[in-house]
Amino acid sequence: MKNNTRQIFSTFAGVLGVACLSLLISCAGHQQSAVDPAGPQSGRIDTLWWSFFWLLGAIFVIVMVLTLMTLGRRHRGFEQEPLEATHKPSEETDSRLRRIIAGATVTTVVILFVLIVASVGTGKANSELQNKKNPLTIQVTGNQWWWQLEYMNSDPTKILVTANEMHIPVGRPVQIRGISNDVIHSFWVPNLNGKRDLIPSHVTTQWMEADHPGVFRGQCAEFCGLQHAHMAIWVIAEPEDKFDAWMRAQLQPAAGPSTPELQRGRQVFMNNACVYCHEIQGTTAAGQNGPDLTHFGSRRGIAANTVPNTAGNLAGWILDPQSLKPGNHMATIALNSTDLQPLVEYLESLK
Amino acid sequence: MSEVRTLDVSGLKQYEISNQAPLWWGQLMIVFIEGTMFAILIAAYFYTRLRMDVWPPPGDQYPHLLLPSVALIPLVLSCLGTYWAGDSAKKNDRAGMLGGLGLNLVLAGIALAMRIVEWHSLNFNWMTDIQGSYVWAFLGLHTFDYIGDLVFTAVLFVLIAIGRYGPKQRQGVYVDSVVWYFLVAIWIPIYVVIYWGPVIVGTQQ
Amino acid sequence: MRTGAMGICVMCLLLLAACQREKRDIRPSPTRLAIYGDAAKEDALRPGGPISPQPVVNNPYNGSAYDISEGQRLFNWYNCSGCHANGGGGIGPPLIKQHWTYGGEPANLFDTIVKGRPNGMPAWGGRIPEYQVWQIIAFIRSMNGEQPRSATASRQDSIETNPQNIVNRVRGKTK
Amino acid sequence: MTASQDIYPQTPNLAHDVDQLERSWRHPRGIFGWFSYTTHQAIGMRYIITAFIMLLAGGVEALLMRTQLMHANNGFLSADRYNELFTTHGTTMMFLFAVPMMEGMAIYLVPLMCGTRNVAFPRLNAFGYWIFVVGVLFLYWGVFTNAAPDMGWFAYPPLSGPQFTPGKRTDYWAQMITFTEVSALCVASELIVTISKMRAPGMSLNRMPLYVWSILTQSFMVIFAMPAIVLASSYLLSDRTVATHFVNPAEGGDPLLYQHIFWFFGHPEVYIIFIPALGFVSAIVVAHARREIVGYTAMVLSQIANGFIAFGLWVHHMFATDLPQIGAAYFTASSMMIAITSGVQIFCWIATLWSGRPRLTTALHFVYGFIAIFVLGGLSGVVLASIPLDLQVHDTFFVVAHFHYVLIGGAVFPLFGAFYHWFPKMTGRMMNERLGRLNFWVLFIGFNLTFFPMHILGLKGMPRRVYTYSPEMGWDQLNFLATVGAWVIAVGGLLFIANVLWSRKKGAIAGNNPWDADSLEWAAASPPPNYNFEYLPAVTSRYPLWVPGADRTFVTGTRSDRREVLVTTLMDAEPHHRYILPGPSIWPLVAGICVSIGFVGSVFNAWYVTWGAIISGLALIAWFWPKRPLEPADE
Repeated sequence: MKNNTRQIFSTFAGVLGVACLSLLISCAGHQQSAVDPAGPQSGRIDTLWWSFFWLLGAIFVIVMVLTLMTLGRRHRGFEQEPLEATHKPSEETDSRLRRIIAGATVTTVVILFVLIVASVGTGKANSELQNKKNPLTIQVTGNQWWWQLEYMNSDPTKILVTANEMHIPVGRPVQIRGISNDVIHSFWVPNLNGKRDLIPSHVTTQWMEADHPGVFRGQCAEFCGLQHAHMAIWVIAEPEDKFDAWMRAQLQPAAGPSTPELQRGRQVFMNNACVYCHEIQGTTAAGQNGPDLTHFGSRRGIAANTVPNTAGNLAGWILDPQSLKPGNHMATIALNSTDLQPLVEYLESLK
Repeated sequence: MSEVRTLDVSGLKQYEISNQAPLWWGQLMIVFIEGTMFAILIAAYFYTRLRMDVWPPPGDQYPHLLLPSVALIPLVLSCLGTYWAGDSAKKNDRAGMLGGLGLNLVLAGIALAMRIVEWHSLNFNWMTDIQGSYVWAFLGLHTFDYIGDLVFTAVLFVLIAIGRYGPKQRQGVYVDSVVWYFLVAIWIPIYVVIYWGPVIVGTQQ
Repeated sequence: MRTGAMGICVMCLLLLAACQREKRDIRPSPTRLAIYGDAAKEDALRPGGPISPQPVVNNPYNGSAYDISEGQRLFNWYNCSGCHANGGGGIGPPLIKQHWTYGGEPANLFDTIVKGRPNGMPAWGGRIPEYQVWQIIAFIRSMNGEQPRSATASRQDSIETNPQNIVNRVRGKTK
Repeated sequence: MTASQDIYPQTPNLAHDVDQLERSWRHPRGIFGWFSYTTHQAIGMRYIITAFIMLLAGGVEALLMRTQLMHANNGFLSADRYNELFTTHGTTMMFLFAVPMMEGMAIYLVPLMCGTRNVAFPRLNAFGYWIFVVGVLFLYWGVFTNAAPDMGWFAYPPLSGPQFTPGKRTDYWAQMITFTEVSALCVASELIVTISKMRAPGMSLNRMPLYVWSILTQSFMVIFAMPAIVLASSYLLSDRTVATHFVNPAEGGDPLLYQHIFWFFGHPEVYIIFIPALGFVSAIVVAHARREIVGYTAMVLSQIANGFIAFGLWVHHMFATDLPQIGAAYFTASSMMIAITSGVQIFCWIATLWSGRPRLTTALHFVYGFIAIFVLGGLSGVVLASIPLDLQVHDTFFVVAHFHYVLIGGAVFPLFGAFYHWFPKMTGRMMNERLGRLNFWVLFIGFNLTFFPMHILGLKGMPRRVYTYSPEMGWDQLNFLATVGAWVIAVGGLLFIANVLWSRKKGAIAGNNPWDADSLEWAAASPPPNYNFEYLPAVTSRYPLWVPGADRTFVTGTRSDRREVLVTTLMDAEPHHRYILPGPSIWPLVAGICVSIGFVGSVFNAWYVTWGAIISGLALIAWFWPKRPLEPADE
């Protein structure tokens, strides 16, 4: 009996210790982490999480210790009762236990009340962001399996359409208007704020703000079909001036091809199925089914950030999109071997 | 110490035609199940209506109110037949059971016929739009149960008529009433929703 | 014994039907990306000329639910619906019909799409890959009930466009 | 002075024809006969075995998934296979393992615990089982013909709608749901009636064993929750087959309405699974701590409260959908309330163990394991109830960890405890305790190894339902750990099977009451004969077998030449009348097949609803057609 108790004790303690350690060690320094906050909102949630963690952790330890103590003998003090035969302790024992249970229940209620207040308070504080001045509104459209971003502006010529990479200014609130073109997706950049579903026939809103520059990753968090796993977005928080410069550059139409090789690349693009789905502003390519490629070369990733944007990856993606991301909607087109190189170079030149 | 005490139940009845019978309770469970289902469906109807700017959806006619309202009369009266049959089942009164079941069948049949006539005047079906889907879901589910219960009433009628019945079948006659009352009772809110709904919560009068 | 064998045969057929219906050829095989063939053995000099009685190529995606649905997506993406709105026609002829000017077999449809036809149908050959042409054909045939119903979507997530349901409204009496 | 002593006459008259009882309860012979069994032990055991096979199937699916996630960019499974596997895994575990398993155990145990001979509607019971079997076969027919559902076990439209999942995958799934819900509703109805009307004389509501209370609560939850999933799956099915617009966003069919309806069922579903498990725990704790439960009334009330609250917190599955804040805050509060009612039960068990004389058997090991895992799962549930935290960890591996802690910890560990506890009753032989303890430790360690790292993965941003992830995400080590844990669990499962196989043949003979337990099932022989008790028992205490001096009261005067039981009143269980249960019949199977033809056919052609209804109606008429001689005769 005693051996067993010790065995149970040590296992529990071991599991618990390893658990806490790994939790503490492994949470910092990630580009997609709920416990590495980069904004006031995720910061508050982070604080809330750790207060929950320590409080609930303490409760867990107490309950476990009590549970394990039931295996011991020394604590009882009702040794006199011949329980094995009667199965019924004295009324005194029972009423004492009932009082303890009632006390524990009241404690539970109090703790839960505190937790509710803390959690509602955090929620309320987080929603204050929408009252801040000068917000930036970005419309995020979920598609199978990529993100379309529209930087809203009262001046229609200044509406920027891009995809899969979001730049935001540090210290300025960002309103995310979420819509969906097909199925339900969920926009989630854990370092900045919690997630928000993008639901067909609904418009959802979410607010976020970065308090320091950085590069954060987000990923679709609602199962949306075959390639749900490969639907990522980069959020790049940068100082206001850098952001403005980026914005100005992105609002320009695509650069014209400067060499014959690039010229040829553009021609390949225009003569193939590419044009039916992709838009390159400043050219005749105006397809709306896939991501806008006007400044494709300036982005970090391809295929909704499945792989980094390099010439090699791009060539592989164009040649055989279905092996990198099986089931996605990009057509596998029959390209001549001489056409691929110029096309890749042209796309990469769209800075 | 181990004195054996016994409880002699040989004097108790061998069957029971009342709400103490397990079968009656079984019917009550069916009522709970279907009642919940229809309640959720009604809630879903209003939820959907709240999401729409125009109700009923453009192109859908306003339902005719006369025929379905008149059809309520034989439907509600058919409960009298059920009650009569159930009461006679308790007393083992064959003529009463036949009369009650027969009355129920006739009146319910008339109500059903009127309902089917009414269907033909609807200018939308379940594929036309969302209102069509809901209206036909109500009609379909309720009519399915309705016909099912009528068939069983008819079977009981035949059993009683050919004399192939005992207490168990009489119990059947009695508990059959539970579901019938429910089907009639639940039809009233459904009737209000599908026929008066467009008038009451519709966007134009 | 015989019925048992029959039963097994029926089961196998059902199984095969299911296999074809649920097949998802996510990665098109490279051979289908090759040079466009002359699917219907049509007279190359006279596009739109007489149709060979024996089309030689069949649609590899016949009866495949995934490909029919892909075809429907592409039908919109490549803006086929711009001229053949929802199969009902507009600038171009309707696609829900009995009589096909240039033949309604998959191979004929393939030629029509790839080579184009006089009076407005552009030649899509070389612009959209072959396997997508077949997917679009699978969808077009589904509109005419020439695909198994179990492989065809009952509706799209769009405003109801099924002509039969719209007719239904007109037929009924209005208050 | 108990009420029963007043009612029961003291005339010992024990002339009873056991042979005749044996004859009237005998199973019919032959294959044909095998399909006509209606005794609750047979049907319950069939449920248990079928559901256990489903546990193994779901387990294999889980192993495949874990193997795929073992390291980054693994190519073991393709995206579509992975999606099919997690959908089938979730569906199998929820609908084909957990609920039917709990029902099977209840069908087996409730009549024994209530001191009666069978459930109230034995043929309905058989019908429910056959329908469930068809549901199993239907889903797995799809799995093996490359038509496994791949839209998640929750089947959110529009992804599950006609446009985005072509083919018949989702239709198979939706119709499989219909089969399981019909089966669950049959079982729930008959269990409610059995518990309400067929308890042993003297077993008033406040003397009912806690396990029976838990089944009563669970059955009512089934009755009120399942209709919601009937609607949800019908929405999907009719949209996909006859082009209705229930979930078509363009026509005003709201995808969120589906979510509301689904989770109005889906959340209670979780409690449907684990409330019976709490009943197991109560039974095991009382028997193995060898004392009466502390706070019986508190236990019962909190169980019932659990059942009620479960219907009021479905929205916490939808916090990320941008709901009004006030409403959402209400659901935070109601979600946390469940921690109170669950907490009360945990405290009562700990107090019972504390003041009892616990025998550290394997069954009790599983109870301790349950408390550890379930408390942790409950606490992470508190985290999920908080909206700001939920918005971060919702749909991540944190949630995966949470609900496996709650469901495996809360339901499967007690279930294994229950196997070890009641195996002697069901088979007449004890299970091997040494192997049992090994089994427990392997499962316990494997479980924590698998699921604890998932909490951290979730916080580190790993979403659920991803078939792969890239190496830069830093999720490799924890995933590898989880995969190793999954294989350890598999070993634990094999140890259990080995123990069952060994113990069935070689286990020590158990006797009627090997644990010196308190409730009526231990008064029957092990394994119980088809009629359970030679004499129906009457009880005078909450713990009938612990009554000092073991003096018992028996019911006499029921006829043994037919399947007769006693109907008692709802509250006080006073004898009311006698009730003849139907004997074996093939018609439940026939009716089940007819209904299945309608259901399966309607996936392909809506007219099958009509044809199915007609043949099912005919089968039902044949089922109920009175056979001569008509029993009972009129008096």
